[in-house]
Amino acid sequence: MKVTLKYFGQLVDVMGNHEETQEIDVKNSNELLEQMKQNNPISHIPFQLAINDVLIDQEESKKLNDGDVIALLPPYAGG
Amino acid sequence: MKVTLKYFGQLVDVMGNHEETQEIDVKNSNELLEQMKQNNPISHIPFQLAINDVLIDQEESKKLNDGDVIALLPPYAGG
Amino acid sequence: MKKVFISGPISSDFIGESIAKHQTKTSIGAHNIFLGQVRADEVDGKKVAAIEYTCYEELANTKLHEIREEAFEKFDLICMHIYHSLGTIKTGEVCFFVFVSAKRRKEVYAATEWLVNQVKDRTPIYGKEIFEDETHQWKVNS
Amino acid sequence: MKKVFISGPISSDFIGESIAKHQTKTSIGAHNIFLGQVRADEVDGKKVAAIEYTCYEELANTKLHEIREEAFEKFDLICMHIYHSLGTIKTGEVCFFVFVSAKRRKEVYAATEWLVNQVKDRTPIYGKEIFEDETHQWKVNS
Repeated sequence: MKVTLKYFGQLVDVMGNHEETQEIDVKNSNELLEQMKQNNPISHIPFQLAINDVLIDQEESKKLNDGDVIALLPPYAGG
Repeated sequence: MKVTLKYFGQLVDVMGNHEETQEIDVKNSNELLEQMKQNNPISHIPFQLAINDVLIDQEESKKLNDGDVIALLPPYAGG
Repeated sequence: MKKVFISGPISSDFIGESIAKHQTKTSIGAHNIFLGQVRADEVDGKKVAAIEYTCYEELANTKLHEIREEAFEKFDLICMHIYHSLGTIKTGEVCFFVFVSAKRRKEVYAATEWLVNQVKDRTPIYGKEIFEDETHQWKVNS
Repeated sequence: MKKVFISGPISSDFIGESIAKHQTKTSIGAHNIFLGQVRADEVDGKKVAAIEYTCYEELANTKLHEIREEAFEKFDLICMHIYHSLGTIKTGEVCFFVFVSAKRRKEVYAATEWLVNQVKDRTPIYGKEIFEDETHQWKVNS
């Protein structure tokens, strides 16, 4: 299925862009997280996922659907 | 001896003015305090004394001199 | 001796300008500001219209100087300003302005609270609460 | 949903005007304001010249709404405002403005500190510290 990945903070530098559409072959958020931590140059950066603007708890694994917008969020640094 | 008495807060209302010069017949601040609490309409109002702009501790008794400026200070209400 | 007492209300422009003056101090990371505003309290069906502030200025300045020195010892501050109104301040107007600046935010909250309490407890300032019908009562700090 | 994000620095005029707007609310007796100012920190001999703030605005607004609701439950407040800059904020400029108002002063200090911490911890905002030589590093909150 096709999803949109949005990058924030340091991940923008590492991934080289803010947003990209990507074909993925996983069923849920945990599988996606697993795959990203292995295949990407981002394995050393801690981050959380949000799917369609909703933050995903580290313990839960959410089913992914075609067209989902998935945000990768490193630790916040506001203020 | 002659001293200047300065009134603040509620004491201005009770004494009818801000400041007055008065002949007093006491030696120190404790005697003055004693006399004021008895003779004046201010016996029900708590106040501290300052002599020549210096606050007098309740426990100490300060010698009074001719020309002293004595301030009568009810509890503060700033802010 | 820094000037603390201001005749009349403390305007929002004055507060804005005080903030602007700190923008050249680039070691500051956090400001904390306390503002006291005159409240339209109701007492026995009568509404406060204004507070008339007076003070024993010589002693007040001595005490405020002591408070400043102690604050700089107690807290890791870069800047500190205290302003208090004298004269008649109408409800809704600001009569008390405490402004604290530090490198990091951690220290500023406690410093502001401490300063506000010290000024209230140790500075000979008096407030006459004037009601809408022009009667008055003397303000008592709780 | 209240508007929190401001493009560019938060000016002292804006802060002054926010204060002025509260002068009609005569039940307020105490305001507390926190301001975050961009600091010219030095890292390995290089000086920070600005911070470029970005955020994940949809999620940030949801989180800020939650924080507001919780604050009104936790503290006895009359008003509360939160503003945060986006874009490039130079050293000395204000990027974060938390404004809390209550009947009495007691509650405002803790409310301000709580709000500042919640916004920092729960809102997806990012800061890129840009050095004078145009290199950068990503800001990390301590």
